[in-house]
Amino acid sequence: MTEVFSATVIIGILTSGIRLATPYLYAAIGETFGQRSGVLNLGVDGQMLLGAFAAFYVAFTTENLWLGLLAAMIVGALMGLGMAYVTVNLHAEQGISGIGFYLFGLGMSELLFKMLLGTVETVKGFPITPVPLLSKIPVIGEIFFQQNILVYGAFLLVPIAWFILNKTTLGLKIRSVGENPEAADSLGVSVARVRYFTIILGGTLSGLAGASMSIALLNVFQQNMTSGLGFIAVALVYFGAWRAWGVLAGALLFSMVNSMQLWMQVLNIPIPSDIAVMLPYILTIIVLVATVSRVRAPSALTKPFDRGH
Amino acid sequence: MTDNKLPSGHTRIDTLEMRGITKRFPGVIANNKVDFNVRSGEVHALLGENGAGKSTLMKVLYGMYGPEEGEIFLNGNQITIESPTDSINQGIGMIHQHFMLVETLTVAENVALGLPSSRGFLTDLDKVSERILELADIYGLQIDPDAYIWQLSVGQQQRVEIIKALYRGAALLILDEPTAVLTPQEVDEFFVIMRQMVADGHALIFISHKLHEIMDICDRVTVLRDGELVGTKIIKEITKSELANWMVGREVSMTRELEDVERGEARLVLDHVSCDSDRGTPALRDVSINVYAGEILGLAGISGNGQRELAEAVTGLRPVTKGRVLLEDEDVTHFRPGEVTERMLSYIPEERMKDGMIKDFSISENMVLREHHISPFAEKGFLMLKNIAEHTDSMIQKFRVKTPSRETKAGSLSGGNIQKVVLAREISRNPRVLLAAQPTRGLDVGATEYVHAQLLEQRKNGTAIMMVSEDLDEVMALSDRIAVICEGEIMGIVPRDEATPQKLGLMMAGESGEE
Amino acid sequence: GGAAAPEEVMEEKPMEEEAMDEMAEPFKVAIIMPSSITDLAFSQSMFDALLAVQEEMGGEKAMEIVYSEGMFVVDDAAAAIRDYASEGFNLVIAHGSQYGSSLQEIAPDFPETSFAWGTTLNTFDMDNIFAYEADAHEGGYVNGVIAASLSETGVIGVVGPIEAGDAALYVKGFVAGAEATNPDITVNVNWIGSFSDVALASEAANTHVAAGADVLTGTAQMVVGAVGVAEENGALWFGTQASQTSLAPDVVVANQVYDWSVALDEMLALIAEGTYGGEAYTITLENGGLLMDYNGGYELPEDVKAAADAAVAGIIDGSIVVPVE
Amino acid sequence: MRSRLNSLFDSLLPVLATFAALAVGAVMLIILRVNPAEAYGALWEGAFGSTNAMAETLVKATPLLLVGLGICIAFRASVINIGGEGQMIIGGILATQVGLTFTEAPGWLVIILAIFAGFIGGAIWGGIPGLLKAYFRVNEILSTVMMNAIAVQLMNFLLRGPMIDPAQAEKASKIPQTARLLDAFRLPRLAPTRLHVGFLIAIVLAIVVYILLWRTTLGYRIRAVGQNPHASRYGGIRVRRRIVTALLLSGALAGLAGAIQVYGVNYRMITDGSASGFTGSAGFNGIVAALFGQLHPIGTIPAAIFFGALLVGANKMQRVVQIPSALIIALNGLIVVFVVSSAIWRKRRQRRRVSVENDEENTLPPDLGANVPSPEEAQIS
Ligand SMILES: Nc1ncnc2c1ncn2[C@@H]1O[C@H](COP(=O)(O)OP(=O)(O)OP(=O)(O)O)[C@@H](O)[C@H]1O
Ligand SMILES: Nc1ncnc2c1ncn2[C@@H]1O[C@H](COP(=O)(O)OP(=O)(O)OP(=O)(O)O)[C@@H](O)[C@H]1O
Ligand SMILES: [Mg+2]
Ligand SMILES: [Mg+2]
Repeated sequence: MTEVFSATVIIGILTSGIRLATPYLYAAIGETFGQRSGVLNLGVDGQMLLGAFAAFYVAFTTENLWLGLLAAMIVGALMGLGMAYVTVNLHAEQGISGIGFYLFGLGMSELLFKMLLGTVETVKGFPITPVPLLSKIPVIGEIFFQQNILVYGAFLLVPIAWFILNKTTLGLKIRSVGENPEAADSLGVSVARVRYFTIILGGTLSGLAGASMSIALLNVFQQNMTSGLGFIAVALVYFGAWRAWGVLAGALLFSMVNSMQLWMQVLNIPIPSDIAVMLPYILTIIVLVATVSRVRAPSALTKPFDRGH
Repeated sequence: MTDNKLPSGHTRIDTLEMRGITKRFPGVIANNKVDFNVRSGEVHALLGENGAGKSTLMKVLYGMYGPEEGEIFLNGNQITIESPTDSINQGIGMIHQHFMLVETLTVAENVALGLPSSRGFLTDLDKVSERILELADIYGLQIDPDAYIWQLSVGQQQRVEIIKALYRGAALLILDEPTAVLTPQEVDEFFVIMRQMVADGHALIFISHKLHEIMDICDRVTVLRDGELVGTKIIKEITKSELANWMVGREVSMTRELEDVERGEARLVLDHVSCDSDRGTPALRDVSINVYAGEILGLAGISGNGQRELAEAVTGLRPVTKGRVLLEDEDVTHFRPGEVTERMLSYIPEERMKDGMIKDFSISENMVLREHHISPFAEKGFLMLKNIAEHTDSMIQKFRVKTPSRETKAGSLSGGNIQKVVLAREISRNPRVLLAAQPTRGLDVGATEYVHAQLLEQRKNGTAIMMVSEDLDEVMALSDRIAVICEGEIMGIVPRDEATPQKLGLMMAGESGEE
Repeated sequence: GGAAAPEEVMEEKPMEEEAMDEMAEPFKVAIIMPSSITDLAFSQSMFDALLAVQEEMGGEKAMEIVYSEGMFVVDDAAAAIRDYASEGFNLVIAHGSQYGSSLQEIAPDFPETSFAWGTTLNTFDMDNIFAYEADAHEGGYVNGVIAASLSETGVIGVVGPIEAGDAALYVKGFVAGAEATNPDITVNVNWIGSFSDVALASEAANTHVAAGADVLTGTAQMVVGAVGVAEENGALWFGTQASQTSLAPDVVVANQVYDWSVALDEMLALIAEGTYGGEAYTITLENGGLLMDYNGGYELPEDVKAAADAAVAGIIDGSIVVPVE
Repeated sequence: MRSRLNSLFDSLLPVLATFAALAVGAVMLIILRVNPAEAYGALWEGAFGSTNAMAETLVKATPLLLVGLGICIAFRASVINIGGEGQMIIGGILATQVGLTFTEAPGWLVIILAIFAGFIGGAIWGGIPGLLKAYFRVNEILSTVMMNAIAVQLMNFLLRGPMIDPAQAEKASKIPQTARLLDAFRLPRLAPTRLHVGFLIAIVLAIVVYILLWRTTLGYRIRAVGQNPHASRYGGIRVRRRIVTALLLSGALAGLAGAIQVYGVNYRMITDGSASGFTGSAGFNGIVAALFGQLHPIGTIPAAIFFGALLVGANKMQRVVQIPSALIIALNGLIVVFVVSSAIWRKRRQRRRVSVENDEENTLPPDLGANVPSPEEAQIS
């Protein structure tokens, strides 16, 4: 029995770790863009919920998953637009407006769910799409290449985000706006435009994060189905020290430990379930302590930019 | 129409005129109906005391501040400038008094920021680096394009600012105190660049508190006082002392005689001290210096050669890796900054905005940064606000800090007035040992004179003073002895009467001054 | 025989019925729920029962129902309870064991108002508090019996929120039923530490599947995602609290459905008599408060159905005692 | 007179913003076929309509204020404490344990001990992220979010096991709750409502925190560290210790809020598996209250009451017009966004006002100092 388990367990932990990491990746990479440009968005969870609902509802009524995906992105982008207007134009305190948007998304998604659906329904979500050839590789193929398309998307996002942030002029602008908006502004970089871009992008990706749950991984919508996942995603940005790869490491660590604790319970390892559930949180902190990072937050994070006074 | 193009391809700005500019800040009118104009082929000096409104006027021109009133005309046509993007598009560039650099980016990235890239969406940092090296070569500004800004000394950062401006090749360039942190040699090289640019048809606006620089390079000068225009004159028609007089409203004496003061015991002893830089590389190598009561020891050197680290090692801000620091015979090598402070060591840090004061604190709060916890400013853990207020008021008066009130946020003061707050705090405690890094950088002539007087006063009182400065004139004018530092090593210590600019210059460049 | 009670009461008390009609004052019920009325679980089970009772009594004219959902903040619930009571509601139901303390506090101030709470049997010895509870382990046991009979791999997975209360009770019953049917069966239980984390619940189900489970069950509102996982992997699903058949018509075998109307009917009868509380009700298989709801779309083998029926009968007649300690 | 009117307008600004948000909410209500007037009438009624309503509002405001005070301290040190939920829980647990342990002791003593225990519990839960930040550079947003989750699970574990009500331990359906505290241990009530002395404690603490931040050297240091750690270190301030102090105090106040919730409202700990069942999300909403109060302890008092009123009134509104609770949550979100956005008008007005006043000043004789020659001292002029 135990022999069978060891291989199964490892594959199991990795596969479900990867699935669990998916929404975190979308949301946390989106948040990374925002924070790199100096905006802390605590409303991620709300954006995810509204995105999840939009995706689900559109997919449910039109039976077209891609339309659902689009809907989630649009809704996320709109939430981002609101956040951008409030923080960039109105200089509202970022943390608190994020909480406001979180509450709005939390409530609105449930309200719409009640009005439009009334009860929990299911959709046929994105199916598992094995990657040709790669999925045939033993073990690895099973873990990485037999997932649904939104899972692949999340992991592809990491190198893309890294590339945009570090290799493009846009990335240069984003980084400088988050670090020293006065300097960027003095060189003709529009701080507002850059921040609008990153916040809306962040919202779009949060919407996708929600969609990855409601029409790819779980295929249901329920009120508050993210249960604070968006806040963990924000925390993971700090774990990853505002680097795409770091965020990936954080998301994987957190998710893997989470799936490991599920396995621990299944394997009857005698620790109380509550303590097992704590593990991902504790380990995330311990790893950070062990790998003392010297990177500091973008200097302008949470600071509104106001030229001319 | 090629003759209104500059070599860089920009369209020349024949005339630029600002009319009736008014800009207010809470409690201050920084510019009050100021007229100003500059034309192609001239260096136009903008002169005025600290807080006169020079930077503000230039920031209005550059689009960083929106003025309440006023108009701007370019080549006779009225233009609107609402953001730096507008001014950049009009061919205006600016080197800022407080650097506009992104610390976490490299030099090349800072230069490339905001510019179109030859690779479209992708950055072309290799190309930019190449061009930076070219420019550095042409203008004698040594700089490593791949270095991060936070790794650079203030002087090096100033060079990056200059390169940034050169790289962009504006038709009208505003230079807000670019020479404040350059060495005399660098200033000379910089003037060569400026002359070249003027000859090419650029228009330059130059702000500096060093009158000889203005006499040297400028064609016309406009003087501001308290936000008001005093007037504009042609440099050739005015002398340096007239200029000082005109600006301050009275005579200013620039040369000083050192009074004879009995040299006392060695108050500060550095005994074979080594320490590392922020980057983890050795910054100080085996430095041994004594500073005696009643003397001013000048520490000359090009910025970035370990001066900052030396001061921080002494003040407990930076761990000492080898050797000992003795303060009045007490070993303070591994003391915390607070413990060093308690032993009456004062330190005027070079980067005062970052290290020396808290921008969002009021002037009074900044005034007691070091002594907020001791009598008379605190009793039993409670702040004595009345005493703090009285002390601050007297400091504001004594040092003539230009501010609406003592409750004004320190960060909203003009560059020079920020300095005064720090100086007032450090000097007024009558320290046993005073470390002063670039104490007069950015101060107007009147203020410089006052600070010098204060330093000499302290010297007379028996304080041991170490003055770190790149300004050789200043070092030679005030120091009893001059130590020269290069790459973290002391090249030698020269008595005042043996010091010549040539000799010091050679030592600063790394030649040993052993006698 | 609980179901017949209200009619008897009505017959015995024609005077009161008349009086009610004259004033046209409907019977006013308020309910406070931690989750939402559409959670396909605990909260919905009570709300549906209320609607059923309302229907039975003659619609909105006879009975007015108001609700406060999403009252997970105990303190807010307390305010709601007090508020309803002071507004003259006849029956205030605090549908969550976390509300007990508040009720104990408030009830003495409103002797004319009837309160009910669950799941518990504790009326605090007050004569205006009813208590109610579901013997969730009974249906759990029956589900377990069927599950063990249908499992081919011999591994069953359970997804629960936190190991306490109603959920713990159901799981204990389920495990007992499965083990009684097949002593060699492995029942893996995963407590995910949350009532709302749909993602983790469904990943727990995935874990069970990967560990070889071909039959799954789970309790509380966050399992909706787990049902989908069962469906995707062709594993069978057993629901509880409310019917979850609609979520995965192909794989849901059976649900234990709570029908609180049994308890409600009795409470209403007593209230009509002027007894405002002091009684505790348990819905069980025996009294019809717990119903085994089979998915018509799933063809349950005859012998398994027979075993299930035997379990139900055994529990009702007492020959099977579900161990819950 | 004009300045009086101005500051009146400023203090009314959040209220106006709230009205604006409610107007948007009215549209949603109309869509839901609910009469907004009736709904908002109920909201007002629920928050301020009676003595009881007002008492409920203040009861609700109490933990918001306490957490908010902690947030004032932390944010002034530039430490973003999102760990209020966890800190409240641990404070609540420790305080409860005191009441369960010392059943023989006099009530006043147990209450004092419990408040102290809550303080300590929160301090521990805030201090850990503080230490992690100061000495291991672990970002506090991350650690406090994680610590919240850990606290919830710890609470679930304790209430299911070691601390479970002995009466529940014997039952099949073990409700995860502690035994109820003795009646003697309850916080005394003010008036015959649910309002308890915890509210007064919070008000007093607001003044204490104000004094701490602006009248003591410790407060000076905390603020200095928050504004500029470099300059603070240079000024002799022990930066890392002050970061720990700030988070510790912040956590302690949240822990105190937890203790007061137990002894003033719930009289026991009980878990529904999440944090908010116990905290009512005060750990989060306290942040909002503090920021509404502009991170000023005294400003946080009306802000907490305002927010408390909103929460209490919204619940009443849900009851009266029977709308889904979700609408209330969404509406709260809107109000938060609107109020926080309205701050810009206050800032703009302040700026305009100062320059106008400055104009007036300029008609006065110019500053004396500028004209007085001082030949003796070579003064800067
Ligand atoms: N952002 C600001 N907010 C408020 N007041 C300001 C601001 N910038 C400048 N001021 C005020 O405006 C006045 C003019 O400042 P400015 O920086 O233009 O002086 P300056 O002539 O450049 O002086 P310095 O030689 O010291 O650099 C000063 O009194 C200063 O306090
Ligand atoms: N921002 C910083 N950058 C570099 N080094 C630092 C910084 N902050 C602290 N240190 C190092 O840590 C030492 C202690 O710093 P500080 O006095 O601020 O901490 P503290 O509050 O005294 O903490 P403790 O005494 O518990 O170590 C300093 O001497 C310095 O070496
Ligand atoms: Mg200036
Ligand atoms: Mg220390």
